[in-house]
Amino acid sequence: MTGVAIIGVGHSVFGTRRDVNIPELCWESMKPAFENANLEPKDIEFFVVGNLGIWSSELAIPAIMAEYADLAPKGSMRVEAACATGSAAIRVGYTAIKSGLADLVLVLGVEKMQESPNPNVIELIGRFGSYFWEFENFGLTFPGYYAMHASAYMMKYGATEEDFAKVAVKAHHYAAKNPYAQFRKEIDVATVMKGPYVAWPLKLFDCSPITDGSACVILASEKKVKELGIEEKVWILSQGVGTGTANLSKREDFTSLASARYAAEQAYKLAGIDDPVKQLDGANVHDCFTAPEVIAYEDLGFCKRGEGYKLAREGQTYIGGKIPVNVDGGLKAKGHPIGATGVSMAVEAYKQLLRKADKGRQADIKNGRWLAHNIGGTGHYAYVTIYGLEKR
Amino acid sequence: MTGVAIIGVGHSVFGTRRDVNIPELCWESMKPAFENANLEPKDIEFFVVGNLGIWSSELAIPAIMAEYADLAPKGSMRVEAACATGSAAIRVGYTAIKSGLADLVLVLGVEKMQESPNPNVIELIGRFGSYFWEFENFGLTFPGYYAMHASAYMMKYGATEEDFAKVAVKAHHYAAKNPYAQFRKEIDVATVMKGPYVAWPLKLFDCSPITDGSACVILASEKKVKELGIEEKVWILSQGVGTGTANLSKREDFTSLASARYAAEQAYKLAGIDDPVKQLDGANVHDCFTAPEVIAYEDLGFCKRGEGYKLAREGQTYIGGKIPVNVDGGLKAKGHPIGATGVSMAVEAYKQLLRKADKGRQADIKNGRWLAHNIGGTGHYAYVTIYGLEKR
Amino acid sequence: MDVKEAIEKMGFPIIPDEKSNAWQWFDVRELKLRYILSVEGIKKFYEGLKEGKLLATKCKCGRIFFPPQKDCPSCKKSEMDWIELKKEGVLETLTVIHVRPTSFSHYDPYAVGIAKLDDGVRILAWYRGEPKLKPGQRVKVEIVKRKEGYQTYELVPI
Amino acid sequence: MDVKEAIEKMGFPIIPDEKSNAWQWFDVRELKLRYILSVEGIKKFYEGLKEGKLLATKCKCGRIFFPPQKDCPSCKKSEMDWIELKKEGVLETLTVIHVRPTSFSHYDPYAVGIAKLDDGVRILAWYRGEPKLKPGQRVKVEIVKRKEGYQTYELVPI
Ligand SMILES: [Zn+2]
Ligand SMILES: [Zn+2]
Repeated sequence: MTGVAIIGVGHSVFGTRRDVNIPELCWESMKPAFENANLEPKDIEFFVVGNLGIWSSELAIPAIMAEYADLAPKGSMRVEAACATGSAAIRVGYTAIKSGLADLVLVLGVEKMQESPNPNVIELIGRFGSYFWEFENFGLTFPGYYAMHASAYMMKYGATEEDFAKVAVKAHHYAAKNPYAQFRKEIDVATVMKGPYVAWPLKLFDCSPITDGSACVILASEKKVKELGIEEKVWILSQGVGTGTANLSKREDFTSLASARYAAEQAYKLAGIDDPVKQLDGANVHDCFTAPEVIAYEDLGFCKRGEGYKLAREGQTYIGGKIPVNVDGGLKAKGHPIGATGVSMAVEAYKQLLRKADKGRQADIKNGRWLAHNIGGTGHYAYVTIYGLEKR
Repeated sequence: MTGVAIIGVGHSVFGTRRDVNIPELCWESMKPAFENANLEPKDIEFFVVGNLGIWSSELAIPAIMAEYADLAPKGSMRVEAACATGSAAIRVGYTAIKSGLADLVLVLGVEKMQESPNPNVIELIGRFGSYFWEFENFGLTFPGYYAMHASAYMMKYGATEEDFAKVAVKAHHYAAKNPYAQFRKEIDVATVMKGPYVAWPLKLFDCSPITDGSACVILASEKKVKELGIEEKVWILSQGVGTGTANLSKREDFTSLASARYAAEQAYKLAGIDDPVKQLDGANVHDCFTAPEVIAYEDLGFCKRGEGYKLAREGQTYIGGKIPVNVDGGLKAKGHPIGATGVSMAVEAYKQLLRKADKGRQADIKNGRWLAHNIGGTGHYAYVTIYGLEKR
Repeated sequence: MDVKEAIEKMGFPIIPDEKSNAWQWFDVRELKLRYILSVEGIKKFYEGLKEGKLLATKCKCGRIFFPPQKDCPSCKKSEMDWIELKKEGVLETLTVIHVRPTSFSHYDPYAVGIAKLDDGVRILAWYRGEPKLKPGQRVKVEIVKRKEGYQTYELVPI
Repeated sequence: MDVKEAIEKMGFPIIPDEKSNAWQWFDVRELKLRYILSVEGIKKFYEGLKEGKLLATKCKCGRIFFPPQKDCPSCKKSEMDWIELKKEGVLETLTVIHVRPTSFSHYDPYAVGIAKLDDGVRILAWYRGEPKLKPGQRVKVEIVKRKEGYQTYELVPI
């Protein structure tokens, strides 16, 4: 099977984007991806759009962009896996090339969440577990699902709200250095602790925001990489994927996500990684809230079960620590435009590995491997992707 | 690259299914697919769900089914390409295997459209072109988009409403023999002609209904087919895929779908077909309305441009004619549960090629090849898939 | 039977289906969707409409866009001029929407068509006139107000 | 400024954004979603609730399902018995929803928890009591009516 490389990337500014409509927001990341890869729209053989929608007007974004960006008549589809939508889109692009059906694929992730008022968005995300048994009957919200993990974790291991707050502080620290981030301002633990509860024990600054944004990567086969003479590229070394039950009540445990552990195990095995902290240069993990970042450390084997909060407490996931995590600001402070998030993680892997990250947030690249952990719902979907400078 | 075979199929009864909820409706087609393939849920390595949703409550159907049908923790995603959603799901399953990432994949297509009242469904489907420039501003409905093709076609070639009516008569003729169909009753041309206009020139009986239903196929790699000793199977020989502009006003012509011609060209090339009428034993084409079935004859090369209506007029697409089309009742009379339709076409290809179709609707199988033409929106997405008894 | 009655009678928001008698749970959580779309990039289109002009964008590379778009995928620039379209052309297709979406139910059946304007671009618009389609039918574009109370445009046979 | 005012002032349903001044088109087509869900397969669950019983399905193969489901993926049969669950267990997790969805805005902040019942199945339900989580906290399941006016169930510390 052919290797698959990212040969071009683009990223829109994340935030409240009242200045652009959906195709304009998409083009903002597509244009630099084309330029970066030195390609024209007509060169693309297949494209896939990660978008959750519902809160936004246009349902057929692949067709919208086929028209707006001259991609017609090339084939396309939309994919969705809740907040892991972007990584699912990457999977479709990755397999399209690996299967030999295409040599050049464009993967676009986009969300314009602010086409609906905030209360509607809050309502809609809350419907992403079991609609009937959790939302309709018991009013669960998306922060609520993760809050139940945060509280169970605190009870079991003795972590504190301050430990989670430190994750938010780190996110803002790096977002302040990322020109594409939604919140470009440092905060401290006291600010997080003073925030009002959204879903106890999670407070306002524990939560990722409602974000408009897009991100784009262009994928190429080995053959195409050679043919085009591409020098700057990052390979997709492996991807693991898992699914969790819809009802949280059908799970054994609320201090870890079984689907994420399963996805990580596959991704590591396929990429030949047995000691992630030693073999990776850094990671993006799914910090839609602070607590799940801590749980991700454990699910990914960056530390033992029950010790993730210590990494946060000790600042071990800053650059220079045990392993840098979310040094782009993470979902928490870079922003979390659902469909774009997984693709944004791929863009970050590309930048970090090629040492193109902004000043103050470039990790030390020794192993040439970066990990992206992208979760949909509360472990309803889990995608773990490993990117590398050298094809395995 | 490995060949990919359908080794198990299942199909729910299509229609108004107030007796089941979403997971129960899914299980109705999954259970026979498992039994047919002699597999257990735990054998599946990856699964993909084709579902459009919006009109139905549960947003995370892959997670719902991961729980209900014991598929967790295996990876999954949802895909969508409007009414071609089912074929997009098949593409994801097909490439998952062809890329070597999985050997056994389950593809489920499902829609529970009747979880919303009909006016809402009509409204939502109308939003599947350009929301802003077509729906919001000019109130276009889904029948309206195709009606503009029907009227342009009639003007250009002299086809009549009676010609289109004959397509509906054929659909009902075969649906009457299909125990899974929504409308199991024959009708005549007079009945169609007497129906009220939905969108001129299309009348009530020119339109596919609002349907609840699911369909499921289990795909396997060549290796797995051998390992399991599967005798009854159908291979995916090729798939072509195209995208059209969102706005109809950006197209050159309203008597044909450019995306469908593009998809057909690819599919034929990859399957080595240059004379479809001679090399195929039959086809399922996307007759969401009667007129597009006639246009499909032309886009697929079953006749010259401008002559499709003659095939309908002369009954050449009945069994025994030039090429049998939609002998399961088609979307028109079997029903059109959006996400399930493309998968239902795959089930039909499996049944026809293995001579398992119901009495009175089994086509003559000489070439061992069957085609499925599945369109999303009004040519916004086009998927053409060719199935065969012999691996190419 | 409405949901309140159902709760009184059945104890739950459950109503048996009229035909099949199967129990149906009537959702007690309603969601109202109404989107907020940015038109910042095509402001001039609306300013033009108010003055009775139909405007399109034209890229420095010569490409014309209608509906207007802000970015040009041909040359990847986003510096558009606004040009006025000639409001005449040939009707290419037509339909009459009889079954209306809920949000258009305040209209009688209405006609919509697509014309190719003499500038070469196509336009989808309301159609006013006898709903008959014949080859080469010339139409003009009229900027009018309809029930919504703001400017929109219609194709009218000449 | 509401949409009507906008049409009067701007000529269109366009309102400039307060912060950025970017023009926003306020959708004039509203969509109201409220679903109709079949509960035909789990009728007995509601009949049980009315009598104060918490029912689960149990397959002939021995597997118990809560929330109740009609089909068993283990043996692929769909012939379930209904069994009554013991209404006591251990609280495993808890949250208090402060920021509520619109359709729950008529509630004060409310607590929701998950308990593992002594029968071995877990249940997600409203939580009534002091919102504090401690290891091994025993709870009972109480079937009650809340604002919606129909039976639902709460976890209550013992
Ligand atoms: Zn240009
Ligand atoms: Zn069983």
